[in-house]
Formats: sequence, C-alpha cells, structure tokens
Amino acid sequence: MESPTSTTSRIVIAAVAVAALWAGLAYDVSRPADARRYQRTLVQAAESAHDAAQTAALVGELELAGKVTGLFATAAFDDAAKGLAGAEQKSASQGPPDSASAARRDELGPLLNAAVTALGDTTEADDDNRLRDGVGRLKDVAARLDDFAEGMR
Amino acid sequence: MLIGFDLLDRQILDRDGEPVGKVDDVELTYDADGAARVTALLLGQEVLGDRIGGVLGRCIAGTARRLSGASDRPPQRISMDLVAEITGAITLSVKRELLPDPPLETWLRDHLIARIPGADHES
Amino acid sequence: MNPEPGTIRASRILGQPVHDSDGRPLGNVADLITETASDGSEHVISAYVVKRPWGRLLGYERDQTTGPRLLEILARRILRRNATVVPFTDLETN
Amino acid sequence: MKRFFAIALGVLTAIGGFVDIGDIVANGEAGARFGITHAWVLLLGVFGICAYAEMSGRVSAVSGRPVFDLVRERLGPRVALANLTGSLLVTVLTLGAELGGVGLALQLATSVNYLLWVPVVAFVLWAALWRAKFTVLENVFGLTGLVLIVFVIAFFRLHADTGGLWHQATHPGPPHGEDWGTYWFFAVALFASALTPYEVFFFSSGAVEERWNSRDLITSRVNVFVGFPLGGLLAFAIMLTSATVFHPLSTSVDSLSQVALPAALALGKLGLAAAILGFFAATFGAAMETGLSAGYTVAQYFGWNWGKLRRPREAARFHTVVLVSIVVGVAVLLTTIDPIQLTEYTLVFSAVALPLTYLPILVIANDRDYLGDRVNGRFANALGMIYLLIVAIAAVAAIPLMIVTRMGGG
Repeated sequence: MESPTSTTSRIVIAAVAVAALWAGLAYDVSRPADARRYQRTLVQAAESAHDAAQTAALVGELELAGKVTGLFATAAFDDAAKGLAGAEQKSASQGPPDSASAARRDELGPLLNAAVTALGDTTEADDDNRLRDGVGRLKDVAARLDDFAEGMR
Repeated sequence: MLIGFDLLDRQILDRDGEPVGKVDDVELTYDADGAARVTALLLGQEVLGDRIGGVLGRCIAGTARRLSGASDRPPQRISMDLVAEITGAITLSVKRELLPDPPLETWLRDHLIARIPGADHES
Repeated sequence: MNPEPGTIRASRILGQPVHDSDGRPLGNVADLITETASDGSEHVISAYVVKRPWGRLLGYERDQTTGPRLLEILARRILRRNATVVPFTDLETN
Repeated sequence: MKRFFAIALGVLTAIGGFVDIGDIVANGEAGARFGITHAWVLLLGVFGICAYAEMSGRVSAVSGRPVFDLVRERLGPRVALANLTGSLLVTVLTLGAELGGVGLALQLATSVNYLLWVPVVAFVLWAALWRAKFTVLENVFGLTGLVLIVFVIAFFRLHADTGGLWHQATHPGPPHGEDWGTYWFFAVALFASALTPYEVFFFSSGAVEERWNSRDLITSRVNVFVGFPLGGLLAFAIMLTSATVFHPLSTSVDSLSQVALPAALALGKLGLAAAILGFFAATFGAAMETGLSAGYTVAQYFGWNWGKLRRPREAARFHTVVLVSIVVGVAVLLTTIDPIQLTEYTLVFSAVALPLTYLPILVIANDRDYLGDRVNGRFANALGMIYLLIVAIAAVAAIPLMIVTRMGGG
C-alpha cells in the first residue's frame, strides 16, 4: 500500500489545483466587462429576443390559420415572453464599458421594448385583426433585431 | 479456483435462483500446520465497507452497522458447505428462508414498504 | 502466512505487497489460487502476484475469455507482464 | 399482435435514450441552429447503442445476469462504486428532468404551469412503478411514444428543400454565425444521449424481468435492431422538421413548444395533438426507465432482491431506492431549475459511467463460461472496441467543451 505521506501530498496537490481553478473562474466571472465581451452579450440578447419574436409571430400565424389550440398558443406565447425577459435581463446585467458600447445598448433598448409590447398585444388579441396586426409587428421587430445582431458581428 | 476472481463480488443465489447477496468477502481458516482453507462467504455492507477501505469504506460500514442495530454483531456468514455450484453466480443448496434476513431489508420492509397499501400484491 | 490457527478475511491478504527473501519487491497479491482437496474443501495453495497497482483480474488469465484482440493484449501482455505465482506457505507476514 | 408487443422493451429503452425531454429539445435546437449537419452523429449513436445493447441483451438472456451485476464482478467494488455514483447521478438527474418534461408536455395541452404538474406526475409515476405490471408499462408507454412518428409525416408535408438538407447532411460543420466549439459540443451531447448508461441497465434488467433465456435471443435481437433505429429515427425527424422550419428563419429553439410547431404547421391541430401526446408518452416512458434503472443499479451492485416480478415487500430495498429517487428528482426540479438544462449537466457524469459500463459488457460478451458458443464474433468485437474508444474520447472532450462553449450557449 502507498505510504501516508504520498497520500497527503496528493491531497494537497489536488486541493491546490481545485483552489487555482476556482480562483480563475471567480476572476473570469467578476472581472469588469471589456468592450468586446459586452458587445457579445448584447448580440446574444438581441438573438434570443429575435428568436422569441420570430417564434411568437409563427404561433400567431398558426393561430390565425386555426392550426393550434388556444391553450397551446397561450403556453407558446408564455415561452416567448420568458425568452424576451431573459434577453432584457442579459442586456441589463452589465454596465457598458465605453461610450460606443453605451450607444449600442441604447439602440437595442427600444427594440426590446417594441418586442415586448408587440408580444403583449398579440397574446391579448381577441380578434383576428388585432392578432394579424400583432404578428406583423412581431415580424418587423424580429427583422430589426436580426439586423442589429448582424451589424455587430 | 481463484478466490478474488471466482468468488469475490459474485452474485449468490439460493437453490431456486432467488438473490441472496454478493460475496463481499471470503473467510479463510488456518489449520495448525499453516495451511488455509476457504470456509465461508461473508455478506453485508459492513463487510463491503471494510474491504473498500478509506473514508468512503468507513462511511458505508458505519452506516450499515448502525442500521443493523448492534455494532459488534458478526457479519452474515454462509458456510462453504452450503455452496452447491460455482459458475457465473454462486448457487446454494438451501432456500433463502433458511438464512438470516439482511437487517436493512427487514428494517425497510417493516418501517416503510409494508405500510404502503399494495405491498403484498403481485404486480 | 499466519502460523496460529484462526480465521482471516481474504481481503486482508489481497493487495498486500510481497517481497522475496532478499527484500526485493515482487509486487502485490492480485489473487489467491485454491485447489479442491479430497474432502471437497478448497485449499489455498498459492498467491498470484503482479507488479501493477490495479490488482483486479479481468478474466483474461483463463482460456475461456478471448478477444477483442486489443483488450486481450492489453490485459495479458501489459497489465500482467510481471506476474509470478508464489506458494502460499512461502508468504510471511511482516 | 403478440409479436408486435414483443418489441416494446427495445422501443421503450430507445425512447428513453433518444427522445427524452433533453433530447427532444436538443435535437430541435441542433436542427434550428446547424441544420441537419449533425445527422451523422445520430447514425453513429444508433450503431453504438445497437452494438452494446445487443451484447448486454445476449449476456442477460443466456446467463440471466443483468449488466450491473457484471460491472461489480469484473471491476471490483471500488471502481464499480465510482461507476454506480456516476450512473446514479445521471439517472436521477434525468429522472427529475423527465418529470419536468411530462409537466411541460401537459403545460402545452393545458397552459397550466409545469411546476404545478410535477407533484401529480411524480405520484402517478410512483404508483405505476409500485403497482403496474412491467409488460403493461412498457407496452403502453413504449408504443404510445411512437406517436412521435407524426414528425416524420410532418416532414413530408412540409415540402422541404431536400437538396439543401442533403447538402447539410453530407457537409458536417458549423454554418455561418456558429463556431466549431459549439458544433462539437452539440455533437458530443447528441452522441452521449444516444449512449446513456441507463439504457443498457434498463434493457438487460428488463430482459431478466421478462424471463428471457437463450431461446429468446432472436427476440432480444429484434428488440435491439428495431427499437434503437426507431428511436434514432424519431430523434432525426425532430431535427429534420426543426431544420426545415427554423433554420431558414435563423431562429434558435430552446423550448418544447417551439419543437411542436412544425407538426402544427404541417398537420394542424391533429398534428399538434399527436406531437404533444408523443412528448407526454416519451417523457413519461423515460421517467419510468430512469426510475427503475436507479433501483436496478443499486440493487445489483449490492446483490439485493430487485425487480417488478417480485412483490414490493419482497424487494423492500429496491422499492425504497426507486421511491427515494423520485423524491430527489422532484426536489431538484422544485428548485425551479430548467428541466431541459438539467439533462445537459448529466453529460459530465455520463463521461465517468459510460466507459466503466461498456468495458465489462465487452469482456463478458467474450467469456465462454457465460456464453458458451454465443460469444461475440469478429464484427461485434470490432464495433465494441471502436465504440469503447469513441466513448472514451467523448468522455475526455465533454467537460472542456462544456466550459469553453458555456453549454452550447456560444
């Protein structure tokens, strides 16, 4: 069997390795955002907002065509709302590191707001006209979000 | 026969093929002249814990001892005389009912499983 | 190994280091080999000693297991290269 | 009809591997983001699980020994305990995720939040595992899960751009806007979900529950070679429809409702209903598979009585493990962790458990003491060796990929 000293030293080495990894991770998570990282976060937020808006538009279209049940549409709009909320949270999770980043953020903010109101109106729509209108606005804002993300890549 | 390979960690079945347990350790007996014979199979989580060793092994063994009620109770022992056949599994020549019940099974049956409706039903 | 009559668990012997009479290490006990005596009991006759930390035998020591080639070579030639069989009565506790 | 039901075990096992809640969404997401450039991974996975499920079914039918029995016997108590820990973590976390998945499927049908369904689903699952016959369970949920075939029909009704899809399938790699790290993360995740450790545990233990013997080798093989390709086909159909509908819109998929949309688009309310029923049965089937597997592995490691063929009071330890696993699964879910993400974490533990499960299967499948003249042929051995290596590589690659790509988040 191995001697107790080698076991102890192995435990110490393992503990040091784990501590180093943990410290590295802590540094990585807590270091202030540089401009590239911040803009990447904005792109991700725009992309998930785009996905949510696009999906909600699709669900709305299917509802107009009578291809989904009302209960399913409610559940699917809920999922889209969750996606939008996640995107908003992401874009607000860090402060912009410089003025260029701040300008980008100010560009994204209204788009996210437009998506949220369009989704809200679509979800609440009680007749086909308002539903059609909501779907149109969702598609429009999805396209603008896509342009935003493409423009920053 | 190889003790480690053919006996240890093999499944023990009674004469009807019902599971009895695993061979968690093997008991050897020394004669006066220093020769050793295989005399019994040892079963139970406390035996297994002793064999695994280390902190984890002590945990397993300690928990098993606490559950069995008496910490100094000897482990379940199946004499080699009761072994009928050694193949992929070890088959005994007796029925399981003749062997002592494993303490954990008894405890869980009496305190939990048997109290739930339908425990006696064949499903 | 134990001169006094009595019982011992096999796991106390398995894995123990073995040295030759000059004190050179031979390896660790990987398994114990028994033979059936005339009265039907199994007598321990020798110990299978290998120079590898992982003492477990996969089963390639026997002729019943063959293939896949790669595993067989790994198990027979590399993991068990320095295997020796030591008569059980030659083992002494230290 | 009896013949038809005879393949239920293979179908149910495959559903638990290929189209459990995590994989339904992962296949949808892969299709939406990468098109069907991951098609080869599913094919690779189907061959691998077929090879090992066939071996474990054969060993269990001929020798009556289920897989975890063999794991401890060949690898010893310590290594087997490491495997048991890894496997149990995979199994119980997946069980939790599936309970959430059943809830999500019910949410699509009722728009009642899935968390409210979880305790109900958990109780029904426990009651089913406590009282219902094994064959009833596998027939009902294995075969209802096949309703997911609706995605195959939906694909044909969508009139997809088959030329473009063929181009994706034959040109593996990330499309514009995605990177190789994320591509490989999805490849490893989809591969690992095809070869989960609990599939072989469940299949071999099911073989013992159904009292297969060496006369049932044909049944075992039919189960394997029909069940797993069918499971793979369902997963592929989900990837295909998602690639057809969402990939051109460059829209990613991360929820169950999105995965169902192509079925509604192609087939209307009926298609949607079939998709939701399929999700329900597949996730419930996977929950059953993982719940029972947790009991099987622990009981087989310690040599306890196990199985549904005994009265619960004669297998008290086994039923206690099943009960505790369900409770733990519910507890994990009620932390409001996303059930779909939960299955992604199991990748780490699969990495430990898989090689240590497949190695003893491969060794025993070559042991004449167990199998007589039914040991592996050259082909099975070659496949077994290749997949053992692939699994080992995937195991090493999984964790760094998870960290670098932030679980595929990019």
